[in-house]
Amino acid sequence: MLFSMNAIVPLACVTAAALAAMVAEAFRTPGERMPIAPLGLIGLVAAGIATVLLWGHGYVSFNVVAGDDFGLFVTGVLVVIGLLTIAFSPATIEREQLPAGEYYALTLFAIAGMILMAQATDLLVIFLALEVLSLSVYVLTGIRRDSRAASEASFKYFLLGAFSSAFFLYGIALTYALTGSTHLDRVGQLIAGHTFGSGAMETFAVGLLAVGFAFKVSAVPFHMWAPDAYEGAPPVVTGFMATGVKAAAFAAFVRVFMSAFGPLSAIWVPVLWGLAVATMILGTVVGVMQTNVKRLLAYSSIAHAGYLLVGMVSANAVGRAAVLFYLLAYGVTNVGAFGVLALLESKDRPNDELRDLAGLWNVRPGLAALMTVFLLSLGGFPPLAGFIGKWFIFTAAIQSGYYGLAIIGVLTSVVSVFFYLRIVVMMYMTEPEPGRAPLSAPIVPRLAGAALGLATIVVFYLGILPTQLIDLATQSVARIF
Amino acid sequence: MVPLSQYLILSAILFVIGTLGVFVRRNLITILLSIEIMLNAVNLTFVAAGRAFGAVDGQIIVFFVMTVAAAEAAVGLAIVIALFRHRESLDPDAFTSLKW
Amino acid sequence: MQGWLSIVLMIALGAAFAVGSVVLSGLFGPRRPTPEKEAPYECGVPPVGDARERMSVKFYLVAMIFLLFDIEVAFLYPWALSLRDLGWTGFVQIVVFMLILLAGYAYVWKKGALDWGKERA
Amino acid sequence: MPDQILFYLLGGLAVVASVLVIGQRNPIHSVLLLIASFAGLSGLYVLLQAPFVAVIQIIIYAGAIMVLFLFVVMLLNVGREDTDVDEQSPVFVHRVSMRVGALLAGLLVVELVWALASAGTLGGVFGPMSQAPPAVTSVRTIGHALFTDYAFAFEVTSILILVAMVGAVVLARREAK
Amino acid sequence: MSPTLIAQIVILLFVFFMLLNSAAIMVYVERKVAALLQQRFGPYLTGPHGLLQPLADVIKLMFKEELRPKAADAFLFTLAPVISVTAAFAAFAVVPFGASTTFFGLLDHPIPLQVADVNVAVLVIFAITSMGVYGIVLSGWSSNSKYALLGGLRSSAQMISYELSYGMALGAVLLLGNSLSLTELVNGQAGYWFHVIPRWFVFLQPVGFVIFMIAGIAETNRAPFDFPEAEQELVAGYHTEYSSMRFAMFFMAEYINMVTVSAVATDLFLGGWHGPFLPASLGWIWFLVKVGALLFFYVWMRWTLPRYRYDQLMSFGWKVLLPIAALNLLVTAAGVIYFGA
Repeated sequence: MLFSMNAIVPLACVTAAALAAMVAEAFRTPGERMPIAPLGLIGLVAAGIATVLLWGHGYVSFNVVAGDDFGLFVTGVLVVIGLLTIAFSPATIEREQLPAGEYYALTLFAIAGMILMAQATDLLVIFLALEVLSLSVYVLTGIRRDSRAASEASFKYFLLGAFSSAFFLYGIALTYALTGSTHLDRVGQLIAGHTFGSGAMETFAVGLLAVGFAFKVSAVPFHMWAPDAYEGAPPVVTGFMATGVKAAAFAAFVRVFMSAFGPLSAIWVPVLWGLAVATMILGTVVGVMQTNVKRLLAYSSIAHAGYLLVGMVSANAVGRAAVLFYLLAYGVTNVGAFGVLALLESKDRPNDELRDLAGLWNVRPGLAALMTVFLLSLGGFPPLAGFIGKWFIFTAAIQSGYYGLAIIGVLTSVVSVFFYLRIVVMMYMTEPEPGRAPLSAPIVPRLAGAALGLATIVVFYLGILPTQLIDLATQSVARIF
Repeated sequence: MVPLSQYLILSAILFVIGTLGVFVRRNLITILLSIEIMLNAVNLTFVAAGRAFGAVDGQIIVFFVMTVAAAEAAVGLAIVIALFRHRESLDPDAFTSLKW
Repeated sequence: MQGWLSIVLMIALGAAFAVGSVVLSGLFGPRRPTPEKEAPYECGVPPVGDARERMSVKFYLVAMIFLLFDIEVAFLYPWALSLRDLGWTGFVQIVVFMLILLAGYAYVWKKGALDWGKERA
Repeated sequence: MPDQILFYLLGGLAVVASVLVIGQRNPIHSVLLLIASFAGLSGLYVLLQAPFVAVIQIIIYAGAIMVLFLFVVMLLNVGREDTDVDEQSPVFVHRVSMRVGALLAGLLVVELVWALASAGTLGGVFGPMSQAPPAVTSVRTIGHALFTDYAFAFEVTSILILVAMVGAVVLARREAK
Repeated sequence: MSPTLIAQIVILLFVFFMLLNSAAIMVYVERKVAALLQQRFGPYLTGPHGLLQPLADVIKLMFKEELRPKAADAFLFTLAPVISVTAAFAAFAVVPFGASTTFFGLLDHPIPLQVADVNVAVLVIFAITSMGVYGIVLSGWSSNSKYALLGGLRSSAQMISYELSYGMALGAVLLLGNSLSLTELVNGQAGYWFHVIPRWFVFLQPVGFVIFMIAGIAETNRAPFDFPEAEQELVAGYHTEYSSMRFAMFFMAEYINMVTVSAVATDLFLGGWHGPFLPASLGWIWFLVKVGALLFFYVWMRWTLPRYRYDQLMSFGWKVLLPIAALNLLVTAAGVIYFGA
């Protein structure tokens, strides 16, 4: 146990960038333009470098922030998601006249909260990190103040988020009442040693924490907020919250349940099993019926939460590594997909209905091709990232003997291919409806283009040469659990 | 001395009252107040448990929970104000442009 | 414990006194309402509309900023009492805390949330 | 024994006030009732020998958070906001989904009480408080722990406050023309 | 009934009635001082030198008709003044006004001269002060009158704006005195530096004292921060619609709050009951003298300074007083650590 500040360096970099963005915005004279986005990129890159440097050292700071490889892997994923998000943002900010300084500050604060959530080893700190990221994301959801849908989405998200936070907190309180500590190691020791009594209390503590996490990762039946929030928010923000929030929440989910509540897996595995099945099925089935691309991707992201839960239920080394790998694959792919949607938005209409995409191939072949790659990866086609992720997850399930889960997973994946292909078909083979103005051809800013390119490369890289990252993921879980 | 379990039961009852409020009320302000009730119920658990352990942690955690409650209230009410610019009602069912 | 009961007693006495005098004056005083007496005072002009119109959002902003800084002040008390044990470490902690909040203070100041003269916020 | 009586009085105050909070039609009355509920909780904290938390509860919750609520209620003038549907039906039974919610909540309370009551028969922490170790009442001890064990969490709260500040200003500020 | 318990009940009732009287006395003093400053006589018809004037006022108010706007919220309209008065009384409960005493040997153990001895007294004062805002907000809202509503909102916004500086000034004293108990804080101010200068915190904390007094004046809504009475803009602010005893309650709360702020300032900064010449058992005389001086200062301010404009008031509180208070706190903290106090 080395007391040092090292483990919080990535966090500090992002926070510093966020503070700088805020101060810059405060001292900006009205109308002045400031390079706030590059500021954020610098902070994130610094955080990324710090992450790489910290890899393998296992520093612990303040006794509550762990720079272990598990946390750092997720930090890395979050940094990538953050970089892509910020790269896609300027176009949206410009078009929607969003308050730029606040937008970047909140995004960076949210990333800081996510990183902290992935690294924290104390339930209280996890809770605080969760709140930092949630509050930022609630505001980002409603940041288009002139849009009624955005305000409503923001409120619904806030309401259910705050509600679930209360459940989560109550879970922490019961854990504290049982063990006298909120520190995961200590809780884990005490639970393993069974130095206290009531089984019912344990069940409640675990159950309430699970509900709290399930809300954040949008697992069925706690998913109600997701489609609305995703639809109401600007697409960039949607991509950010569909991936970043999920990655952070899953990281904490895995850490809490595997380390502290590992000995109680008899209680939570069946619950998560049920959640996983419901989430995969509902996400897929309802997704098929959507006509709005953002809602469709929302349900797709719900279904993906189901696959991630499968990895958790497997509760073996492969499963945990699979969750990490999947978070990366899914994160990059989904941010890319929403990035394309963000670039397609135009001032007068959101272009997020399925039929809006008709004939995209003719207008912007590049964007259409990239979108196809992302969608196919989400659907789990080889040789793309999503395929490896799913394969990895289902392997874990089979290894642990959860054949049912694996079968349901494969089946829902097959069904989900249908709705991803529907978009692809729309883009390539359908003519725009007569009487509807054709899709305008937005200019792709250089930064966003680079980000899209990067995302595509990562998607292919993970799909074709996954071994390196699989090794990293396996390594990082091996050391702590 | 009152045993811990009674405090825990009391806080459970309060928590459920808060939960109930979120479900049955339609006035946005009252829903937010219900969430405050829930957080307060949790605080009681922390303080009571901390007392039972003779530890200081319970009281400190309550401090943090209050901070969170304050931050949530500030943002939540700001969202209500933003929402109110678009709608004149505070009834969440009146917001129909997004489906549940 | 006893101290707290005394505070409660004092509160009870104060409240009883206040309620008592209001009730007494209600008993002693005449009660001859006229529509004019029941109208809100608007400098002799007949009242227009309902008073409970929506007020400036500034009041929200100021209460919000107060709330958030009030928490900072609340954190200061335990800090003030343990500072002698904590020494410079404790000092640095609070300085970092305040510096971070200073960013927020600068932000709300520059955004005009603290200005009441011109309609800016 | 006087402790037990005080516990019932204060706990009763908290519960009754909270029930009334969600049963009220007028948000201002709800806010005031919630303050009463906080006062009850505050008394319970005194009973639990946590006077510092009791006072902070009043300062932050009653003195600041509720003021904010009150201001917003006045700001939006939502004196009597509920719709006609509400006016006719009793507050607690609206529609199917809400009945389900209420049912679930009821179930939750039964189970929780059962779980916690069974905890009461156990020894250890759940035994009578008279066996509990002495309480920590000194604010100095609280401060010391807060700035050593919880030092990091404390700094995180400053970020949380900042996020809330920026978020609230962004959302509530009038559109900059 | 143990003698200690009886003694405590006696103290409680004594403080209660003294506070009642203090409001009456303050009304008289205020009018006399105002007259003095304006070269008039002030009240002189009722009783010798007009001494019975406050009593006459009370009797008059008691028999006045209660007016209430028709659309007002009846319950809250009555609740608001009750809250104001109750908060005013409660705040004094934790203020000690003399050294511990055995009442001429009647008791076995000396008890402190205060209503309630709690170990977080300073915070209790802060908490109760922060509750006072409800009386104002609710009176403004329940009256259903535009002047009252705007006045109530303004006054309450003013109160919360100055509360932060008030709290920080308290924090600086806590740093010096290293205690949350007012009795201990006062006892920390006993003795002299170089045999001449009393060890009052005001000499270590001049800035803190000034901040505390300014914030205290603003908290009690007194001139030059007396928005409720900005008659040019708001008629009578939040209590525009109040009459008879309900009005008297607000009036009374204002004066009791003045007394409380002065008493707290005396305990925190002016050494409480410590002073030369008098034995410790008569320390309460020093306490009364100091509180009286501060109250005179209060009244003097009102009749000397013009009223601030609202935007000036708010920006003074937020942009000047708050940063100074924060800085003062940090400097004090550094000093405390550096000198080991």
